Amino acid sequence: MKLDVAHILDWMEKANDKIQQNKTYLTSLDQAIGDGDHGINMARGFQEVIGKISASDYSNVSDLLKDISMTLLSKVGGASGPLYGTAFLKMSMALKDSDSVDYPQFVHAMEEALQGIKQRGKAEKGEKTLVDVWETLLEQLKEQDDFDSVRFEETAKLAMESTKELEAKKGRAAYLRERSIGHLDPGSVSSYYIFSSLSDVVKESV
Amino acid sequence: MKLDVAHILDWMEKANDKIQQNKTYLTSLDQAIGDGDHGINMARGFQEVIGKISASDYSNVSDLLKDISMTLLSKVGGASGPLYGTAFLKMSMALKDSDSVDYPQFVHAMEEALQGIKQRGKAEKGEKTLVDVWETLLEQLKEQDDFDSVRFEETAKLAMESTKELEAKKGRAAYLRERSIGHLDPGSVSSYYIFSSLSDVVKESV
Amino acid sequence: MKKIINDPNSAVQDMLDGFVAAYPNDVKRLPGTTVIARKDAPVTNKVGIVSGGGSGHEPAHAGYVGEGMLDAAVAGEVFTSPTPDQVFEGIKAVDNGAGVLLVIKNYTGDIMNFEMAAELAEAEGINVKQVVVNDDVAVEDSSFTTGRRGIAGTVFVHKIAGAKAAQGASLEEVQAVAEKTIQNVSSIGMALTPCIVPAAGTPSFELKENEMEIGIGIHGEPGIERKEITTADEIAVELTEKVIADLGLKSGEEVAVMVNGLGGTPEMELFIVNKKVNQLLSDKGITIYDTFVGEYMTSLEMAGCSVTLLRLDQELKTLLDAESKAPAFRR
Amino acid sequence: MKKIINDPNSAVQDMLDGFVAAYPNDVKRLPGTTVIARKDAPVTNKVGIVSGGGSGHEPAHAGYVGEGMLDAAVAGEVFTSPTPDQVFEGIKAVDNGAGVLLVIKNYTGDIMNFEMAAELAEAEGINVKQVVVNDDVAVEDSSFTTGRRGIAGTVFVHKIAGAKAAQGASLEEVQAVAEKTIQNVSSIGMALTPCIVPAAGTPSFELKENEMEIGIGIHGEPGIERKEITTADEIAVELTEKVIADLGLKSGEEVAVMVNGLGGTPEMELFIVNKKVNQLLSDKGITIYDTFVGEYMTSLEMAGCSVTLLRLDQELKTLLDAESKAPAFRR
Ligand SMILES: Nc1ncnc2c1ncn2[C@@H]1O[C@H](COP(=O)(O)OP(=O)(O)O)[C@@H](O)[C@H]1O
Ligand SMILES: Nc1ncnc2c1ncn2[C@@H]1O[C@H](COP(=O)(O)OP(=O)(O)O)[C@@H](O)[C@H]1O
Ligand SMILES: [Mg+2]
Ligand SMILES: [Mg+2]
Ligand SMILES: [Mg+2]
Ligand SMILES: [Mg+2]
Repeated sequence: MKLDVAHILDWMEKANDKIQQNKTYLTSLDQAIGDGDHGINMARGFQEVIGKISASDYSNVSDLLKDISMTLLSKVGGASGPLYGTAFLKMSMALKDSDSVDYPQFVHAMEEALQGIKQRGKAEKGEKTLVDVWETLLEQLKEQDDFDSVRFEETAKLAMESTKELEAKKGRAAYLRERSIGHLDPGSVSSYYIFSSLSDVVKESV
Repeated sequence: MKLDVAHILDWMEKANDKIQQNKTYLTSLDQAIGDGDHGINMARGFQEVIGKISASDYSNVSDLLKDISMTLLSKVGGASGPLYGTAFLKMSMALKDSDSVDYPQFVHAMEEALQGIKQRGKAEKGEKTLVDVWETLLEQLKEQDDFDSVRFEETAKLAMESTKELEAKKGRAAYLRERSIGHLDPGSVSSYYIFSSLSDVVKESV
Repeated sequence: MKKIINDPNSAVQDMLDGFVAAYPNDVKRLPGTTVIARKDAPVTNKVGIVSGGGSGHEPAHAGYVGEGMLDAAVAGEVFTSPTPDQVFEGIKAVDNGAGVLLVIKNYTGDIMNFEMAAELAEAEGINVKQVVVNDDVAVEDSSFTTGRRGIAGTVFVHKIAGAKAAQGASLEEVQAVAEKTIQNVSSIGMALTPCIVPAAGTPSFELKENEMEIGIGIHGEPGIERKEITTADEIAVELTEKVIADLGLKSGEEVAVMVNGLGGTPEMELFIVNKKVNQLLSDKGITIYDTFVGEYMTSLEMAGCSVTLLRLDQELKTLLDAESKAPAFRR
Repeated sequence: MKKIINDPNSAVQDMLDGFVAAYPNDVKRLPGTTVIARKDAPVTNKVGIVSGGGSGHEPAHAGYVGEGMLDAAVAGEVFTSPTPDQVFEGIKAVDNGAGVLLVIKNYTGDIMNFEMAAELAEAEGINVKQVVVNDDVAVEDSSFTTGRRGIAGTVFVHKIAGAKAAQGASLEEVQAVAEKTIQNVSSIGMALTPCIVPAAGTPSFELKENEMEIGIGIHGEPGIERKEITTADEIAVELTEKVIADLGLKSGEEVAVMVNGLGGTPEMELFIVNKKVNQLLSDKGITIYDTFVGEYMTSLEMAGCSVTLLRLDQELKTLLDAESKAPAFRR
């Protein structure tokens, strides 16, 4: 399959639904080891994304991803805003002028996005940030040559859950040191929602 | 009987004991319709009175009452400090140079004390202040020609209890208007302790 | 009760020491007293201004001691008027022959203690006058003989009387301008939570999670009316309308605004209230000459705020603008 | 949650409006943004200074906008860094060719958003430099790559960089003195209660009636260590000793002291803490040049305080003393 503009629009709708539904949950995760705003930030940002992209027409995936990126950048704030903003910006750049995205292109876009996140946040895998989900997913994606919505979702979920046992080394949770162990990383959970939404899109379109 | 220096010392000891025991109760009464410091104020003041008068020798009642007055004036604060301070000052002045106090002298001293309180506080009987206890007691004292410790205590108690149904017109409780009804006036309760202590002194010395 | 203190009984003493430690070049504590005075008191040829009251209202009253404002502030125990002997020490320390004005908030205890101090001072030949601030419009019952309480509007009286005294005015002139300020200032407060007197250890009243108290005083005493909590805008309108009505303010008049936090309210909320106060006054054509948002007259850790308006004329504007070096009111 | 607000989603907007309403002659809000700037921005021939961060720290950051301090403050949502586009608007509004210094508190979010804004500004030819304040000594683990947080010490950086810029110094000079301030300032905080982010509606952590949290940040996040509550003196000693050790302060050195309230603590308690801080420093022969007690960098209605020390030399003293017209830091 190929991801086109409609797929990405659908992806964002689904991601927004999940985030709105889990706004309080995400916030409570951030209260435990951060400052209690992650759900609020993500809900505000994705609501704005939906507002923005549903009011425009897109002829290619790159322009759509760029608008998503810019909206996240200017509406989420905090640490997650620049990170998700950068991720979608890098995807947009990697898919310049593509009106749809095949599997290798998608993997390439994910690779660029991850590089962007890591550069912006200076985090590595294993530091209990959303990098853990993105990098684990990318590793899994590279092992295959086409979309596998089930494995994709499972991998994201496992990666998200694996953050529970980690000690945070980046972001606010890092100030808690060993007290951060035993709690899920909020950004990894929101990343999981984003990717499980994408998995649903893929599943439904096969 | 006559009240002498030893009686007054005993009176203050007993009054202080009652006030210390009921410090929290007096404060809680003041929390309900005032600012929650009456027990604290009275306990601080009477403790200081005991400290002061037990460190000195007194040859007459007037000097002793003057020291009590000055200590209350400079240690109680709030509304009750100047009122009790004035009351004991007026008693001291009324009993100038007396080394002991007979019944008519005592009634006269109480009369002067009440006038002092009313002048200082500009309150009349029925306004839910300690004037209610002092004036009712004076009326009862005037009906007799010698100490009657039982009636004295009973009268003070009834007067104190009668403040419950009144609406405050003076002092902080007045700001609550009809919401002040149903609560005892803290100053009337502390006055009751002072007079029931005096009643005990009289009872024990007969 | 959770407080950063050593001992409820030493809280006021420790605070006064900590205050002088913070501003050692500006103020002094009169030894053995609870009086904070200007370091250079008594100031030659200047009317002295003394205020004070119970503690727990910080930065009132010591924070207003300084050039252009108070000469001395007398602190009582928490929410308890200071005693006459302490006030008397304050008066003596600031008098240099030009006389002393006492700025008293209208509470029975304050009035009685300050009046007794004034009697003591007069007996020593000091010329003492007094003004009684009664800006709280919460209780408007005319049958109400105790009169209104003094709350945050007192700070404006300190400022204006202090500026007048700094100009070298006579005691009568300073008293007159303080009276004029009192005639033209009104306030009302509200609270979301009670506060805890350290020595008591328990709150003076309870409020449910959805309740607020309107017409609250500054001593942890209950207010005039308890009702369901509403929006900042509605609260601002209710408070401001009461104050406007009391002052009889009309379009074209000029005011100073004070949105005062009671101690536990985030400054964010005070600015949210100020937005609406400002809008309401503008809508009515009342000109805002100056605005003061912050904690000026508090009630320990109580969450809540008060709104004060001061009607201004040219004289009051000039005096309000005059320099002040008081730590809590720098101009 | 009891708050005087209209709507959690409009709290920051309402606050900014209320802030400008309070100081209309001194500041302006850039239309359509969350930026508060000096009314006269951009100031000719002066390096612009921009700071900001999440809201909920009032009077930080808008309260420090004014002659002698910041040129603009950029507000995010409560405890959430402002976004790059907003910071970029702030930078553009204050640059007049002399360049702009960004004063950033060391949080991943702040760093990333401000850095992206700097990239945008540089792309438009604006000369931007930045300093990162990391005064919080709570986390001292050297393996700790994220680095220390920025807390109340930031206010001193604002003051000193602002004074330097007001003297007409170059961007490099202003950056250098800001760096020097950062090298010489340390802080640590403690809390008795958590706070509630309006949009969350629940406290971020719970503390028992006998517990306090040491090493607390200013975003309602838990601290470094939870323990039984103790006396003001012991708290003051614990905090101050940590800061002294971190700065390596020695007898004969001079410092400025800040005892900062986190929002819900009565000023009385701050002065009680200051008494002990002052004593401890004096006992160690460390000279206190100036003291600041009050609410400078808060965390909504959190009860607690922080202690900040700034080591001073002649240059820093002069800059600290320089005039400031910022509403929350008048000198
Ligand atoms: N340096 C970083 N690199 C990658 N991800 C990070 C970094 N710092 C924080 N994050 C992610 O951001 C999430 C927190 O986002 P959010 O709560 O919205 O912002 P903030 O921490 O500024 O309040 C964390 O759970 C973590 O996944
Ligand atoms: N004007 C007054 N005249 C007589 N008694 C008064 C007056 N005002 C207050 N009181 C008495 O003082 C008591 C309160 O004392 P206290 O709580 O110590 O002082 P404050 O009211 O200043 O906090 C009241 O219960 C009342 O009995
Ligand atoms: Mg967060
Ligand atoms: Mg009382
Ligand atoms: Mg009292
Ligand atoms: Mg945040």
